[in-house]
Amino acid sequence: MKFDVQYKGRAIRLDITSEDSLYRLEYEGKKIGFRCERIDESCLSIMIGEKSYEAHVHAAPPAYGVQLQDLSYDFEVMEGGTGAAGVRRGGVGPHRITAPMPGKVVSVLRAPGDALKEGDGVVVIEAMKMQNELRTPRAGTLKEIRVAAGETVESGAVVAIIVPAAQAKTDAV
Amino acid sequence: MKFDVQYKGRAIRLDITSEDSLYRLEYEGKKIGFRCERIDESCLSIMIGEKSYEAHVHAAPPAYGVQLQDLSYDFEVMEGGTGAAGVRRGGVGPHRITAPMPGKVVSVLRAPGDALKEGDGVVVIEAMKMQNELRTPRAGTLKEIRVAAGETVESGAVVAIIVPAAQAKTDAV
Amino acid sequence: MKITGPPFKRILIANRGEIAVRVIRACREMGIESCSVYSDADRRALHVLMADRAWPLGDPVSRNSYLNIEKILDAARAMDCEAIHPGYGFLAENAGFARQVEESGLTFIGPPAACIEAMGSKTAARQAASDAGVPVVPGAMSHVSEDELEKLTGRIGYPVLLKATAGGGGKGMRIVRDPQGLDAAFRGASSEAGAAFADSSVYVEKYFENAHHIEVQVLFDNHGHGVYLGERECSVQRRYQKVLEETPSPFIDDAIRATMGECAVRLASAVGYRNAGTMEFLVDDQRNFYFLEMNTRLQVEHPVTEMVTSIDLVKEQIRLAAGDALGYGQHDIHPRGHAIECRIYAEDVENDFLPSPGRIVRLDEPGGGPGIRNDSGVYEGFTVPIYYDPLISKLVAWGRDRAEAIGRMRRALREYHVTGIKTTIPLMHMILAHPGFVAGNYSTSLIDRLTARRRGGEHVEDVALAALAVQLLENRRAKSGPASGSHGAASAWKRFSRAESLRKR
Amino acid sequence: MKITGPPFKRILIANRGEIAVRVIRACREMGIESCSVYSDADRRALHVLMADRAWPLGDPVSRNSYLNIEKILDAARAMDCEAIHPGYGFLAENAGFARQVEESGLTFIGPPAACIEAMGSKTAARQAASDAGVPVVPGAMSHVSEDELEKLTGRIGYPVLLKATAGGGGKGMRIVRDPQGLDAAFRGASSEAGAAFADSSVYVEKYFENAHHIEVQVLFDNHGHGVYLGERECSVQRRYQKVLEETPSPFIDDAIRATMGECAVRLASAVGYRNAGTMEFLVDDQRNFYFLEMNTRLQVEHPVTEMVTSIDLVKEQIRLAAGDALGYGQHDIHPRGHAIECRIYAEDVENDFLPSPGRIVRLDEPGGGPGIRNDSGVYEGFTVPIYYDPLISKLVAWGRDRAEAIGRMRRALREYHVTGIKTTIPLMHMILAHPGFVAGNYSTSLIDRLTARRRGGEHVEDVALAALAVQLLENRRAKSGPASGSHGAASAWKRFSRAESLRKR
Repeated sequence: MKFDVQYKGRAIRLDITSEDSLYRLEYEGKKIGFRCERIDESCLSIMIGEKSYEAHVHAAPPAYGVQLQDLSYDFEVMEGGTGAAGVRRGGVGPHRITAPMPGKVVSVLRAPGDALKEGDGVVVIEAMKMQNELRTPRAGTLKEIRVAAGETVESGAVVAIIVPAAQAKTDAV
Repeated sequence: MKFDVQYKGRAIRLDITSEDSLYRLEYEGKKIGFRCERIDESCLSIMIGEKSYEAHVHAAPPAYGVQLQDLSYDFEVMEGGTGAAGVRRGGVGPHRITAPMPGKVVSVLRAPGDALKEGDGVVVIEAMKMQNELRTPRAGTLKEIRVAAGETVESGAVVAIIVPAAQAKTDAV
Repeated sequence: MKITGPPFKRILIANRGEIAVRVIRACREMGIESCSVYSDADRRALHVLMADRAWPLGDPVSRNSYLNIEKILDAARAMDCEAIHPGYGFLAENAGFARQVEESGLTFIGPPAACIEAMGSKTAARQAASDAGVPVVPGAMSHVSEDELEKLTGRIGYPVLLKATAGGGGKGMRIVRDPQGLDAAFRGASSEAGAAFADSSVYVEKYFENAHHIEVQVLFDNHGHGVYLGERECSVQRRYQKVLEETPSPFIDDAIRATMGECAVRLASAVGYRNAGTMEFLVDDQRNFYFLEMNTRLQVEHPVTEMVTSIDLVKEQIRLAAGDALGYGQHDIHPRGHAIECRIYAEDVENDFLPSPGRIVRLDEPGGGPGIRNDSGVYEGFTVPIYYDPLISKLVAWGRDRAEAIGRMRRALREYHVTGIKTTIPLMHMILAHPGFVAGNYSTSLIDRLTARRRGGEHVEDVALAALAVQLLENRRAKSGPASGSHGAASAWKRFSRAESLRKR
Repeated sequence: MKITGPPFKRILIANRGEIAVRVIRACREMGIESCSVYSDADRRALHVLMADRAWPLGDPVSRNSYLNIEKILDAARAMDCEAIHPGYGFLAENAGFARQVEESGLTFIGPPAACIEAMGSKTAARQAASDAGVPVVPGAMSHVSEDELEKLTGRIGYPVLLKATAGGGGKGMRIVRDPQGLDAAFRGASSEAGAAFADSSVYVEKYFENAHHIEVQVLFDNHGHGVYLGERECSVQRRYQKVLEETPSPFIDDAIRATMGECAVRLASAVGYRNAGTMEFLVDDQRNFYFLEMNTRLQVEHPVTEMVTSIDLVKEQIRLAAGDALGYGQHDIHPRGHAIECRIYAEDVENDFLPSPGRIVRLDEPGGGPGIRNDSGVYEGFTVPIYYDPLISKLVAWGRDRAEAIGRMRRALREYHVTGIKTTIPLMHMILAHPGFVAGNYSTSLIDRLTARRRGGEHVEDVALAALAVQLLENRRAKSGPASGSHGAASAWKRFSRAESLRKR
């Protein structure tokens, strides 16, 4: 089976096959044979030859984290072609500002219709005594605010939608 | 809902009702109101008034264990009238000797047809370097041996069936 | 340590998280009943689960629960408590709270309200230190106006640090490196201080680059006897917040250690201090030390002192609050070996330390082998709430010497696995691998000098990709399998293990 | 403790379970690669998961895997190891194994094969002790015939204890209280010894009622320098198996302690001992002590010594095996405080200590707060195999004095929760609550004197029934619910928490 993965800006195609606990992984021209046993929900025991590795995988699609020895790896997986990963990198369509962490909306700084410069703050979210200002990465017009002060939001929730400057003009009455 | 429970030879009928996290238990004329939240698969947080208890329940029907503070409680629950609990206490029918622990059959001491006195050893099981001789609690005739030396058995597996002396005679040709 | 019956019957712990658990443990060891309080967000929290009694405070927002003095005093009365332990944070340094506790006829496990008040003003504390002959950082001895500020900075020289008189937690602080920036910094610090502490007054101190933050633990009984219990090196900081602490400090020698300790005891005596407290000092690169401030409570990093002195600081706090005499003197204190503490926060190191509350899916905590202690406030399956401090545990390692303590800490960090939320464990790995840290040659600028990323061997990256690929493969199979579910591999594993556990019976 | 580079590059650990994990931890702290071996039953065992390398041994049955010398030497060669640590049990006291390891050009982390051999014969060890001027229990100095037995028992007086010359683990032992029972006991002991050790020879010793088993830890380098590291009180036993150990012994005083220590060092010197070893003594109710036997390996209970001396015995074993000098003398050893170890076995206390292997459904292990260490060999979800020793972990508590250690152990035991298998945790609660134990006034008969059951307050029984009722209620509801399953409440909880965790994203 094949999977497309982003790792530090590098696009990697993984090709994995298995038979019982024996696996074969191909990527970037490398071929790796290994044995693997699932220990629990997040932990895998992987052996390459006699080398033994305890890997802890955290799945929060499209983000996947792997903890290994004293290192952490963060991957982004393109599932089904158009994952959230694609959206986040933006295109020419409307841009969604999402909450990077669960938290409480402390204040909404702008109102729908406001013109925004790149980097303008839109909403302030607080979690664990830390306030985080969510800014727009692109100039445009604030089309929609989906949260109100005092509300609790989950990580990844869409808090605002911005229409690019060009598109905003054509939309404008 | 009502449940019949054995505790140290004492038969207790529990009658429990709930609404959200509020519970009401009646048994032996006592009425106990409490709040309860499930913490995980085995752990419950119980509060009676402001008193807080962490209870760990292990379910291996019909046996249930509850760990609480520095104490352990072992219960046997009669589910659906004829639980294993009934069988174990025996009646006049055939008696089944079951493995009290998972283990490996080290040796089979008797053969089908053998006459057995109360307390005669029938099968030896080993687990964790400890050998355990399974004995018949009643006199009778060994009707069937269901295991062979070298086999692995699970806890509760039937290893032998004994027919009471009286019944054995009528069964005998 | 011979105790003839517990000093109190029942103690209320006006806190949550790992420090509430820490106090519960001390109570349990002493035969005292522990009473927790909890907000609606904490019904399933560990400090509620472990306590003997627990009382609800309602609204998760701190000012309506853990900071609500009336509710907490009501809880103490309702549960018939004799004393209140405030932990750290929340109401721990609120003199009004301490006073109300005492006026309610309960014992406040900490210093007298007057001491909290006196040390609460940073300038008053500086003045007290100076009066006691303890060196203070050059600068103002009381809050300054904009005019006074200019004169003073001219005298002490740039760079300077503006600080809030009522300050704490890095709020209202500004480093100023030249006269041009002074006005703006003053206004900024002043308004931030006003917003944070309802007191906009600021003062100024000389700012030292590459300084060390070293603090001294003191312990005083109600009869005027006190000792210092060595120092803690707290220079590994990020945005003025401590990240890792150790004792002894690799930076100072026995002579400075003793002098700092004597200064701390002298100052505590001078202000009539009681119970546990900490004097914070700034040490410059010439090893001159200056009093910074006093923390009139237990510190987060108290375990490193416990590891080397063998003294259980929380039990001592309780015992001393009950009026017991200290029972030992300075010459009975013989710290042994070396201890390091890593603060494990629910924060995303790779993402600018964004808070990472949420459900802990899987948790393996170190606690085995020699010299390891993990003071945790969470458990597997617990949902870390969004409302409170992100500290989830303090991992402590002890060794006969610093090298052994570092080896053990590294080993223990490798045994620490959290999935579901992000933690600062990766940051700790980076610090423990940093040559400057390993050599004991670091200052408050250490964190900035960390290389953002390390790379494992080529092989290790292969294994990370292998683990990811197995996970994705299992997810895909679980989705296309007969008992489909969106949960993927973990769900498949659960079904498997359940089937197996049923089969075993 | 200053180590300039690890003494070995790679060590093979010829063991499993908690002791293999213990050695892995020591290796990791020293920068040594750890290599595990595992039977088919242990592919998912913790010692495999944690090791840097792992090698399969096949068949779960010990004699075909962990006891198979050829396979283990092959594994060491294949993984290019420089040394082998045998742990305890399995091949740890097999002189032939030690010899073959050495002949393969590897280092055996333990004493020379000749020492293992000399001490393997209980009567030869008695003779060596006697020659070194160490008191031995009155009785035979070599194995006895039935005729000799009668004469000897007549001289030393009843009761006597028959023991296997090649003995260990309580096998081939018989207490004889009068001449009538002697013949039958001799034949019984002899045949049991023959079956267990392929050596039916037995000897006889005076039997002491209410005796104490106290052992002394020694540590010797390859250059003839050695020290003793205090004693361990091991009198809490069940069927000659240790259950709980502590140090120092509450039964002896400093003078006897020093004399026993000196005896232990003298005997070890006399037999040319190297590395870590333990002298077992029997102490009668008059505090006369007698050498019993020597264990030429690490003891299960070594952590209590580590806790009070601060010396990491496993690291010392490795370092000394590499030829390092001890580097300290008897006068540098200053034990501090008190330590207790509880052996947590997978056994059903309520059911005559029947083994209880199986899947660990939920596991909360203590490891927080001061003075607690849990050396575990298992994890949540692990299936404890039927093939091996039932020891799943060793819980250790340290305190400044015995009372504090007991308080901490009790507290930690309350934080220890295992479901899925039965453990000896309830037995430990009973021992720690026993007045004789608390007073430090107990001997080997303690376990028999435990009241079989304690009762909680009336209220506690209510809560136990409440917990049971909630569980049954949830089971019933889960069964009649739409997504029916035989797993009941836990399954419902899993669905709930899964749904919640998805919702949180």
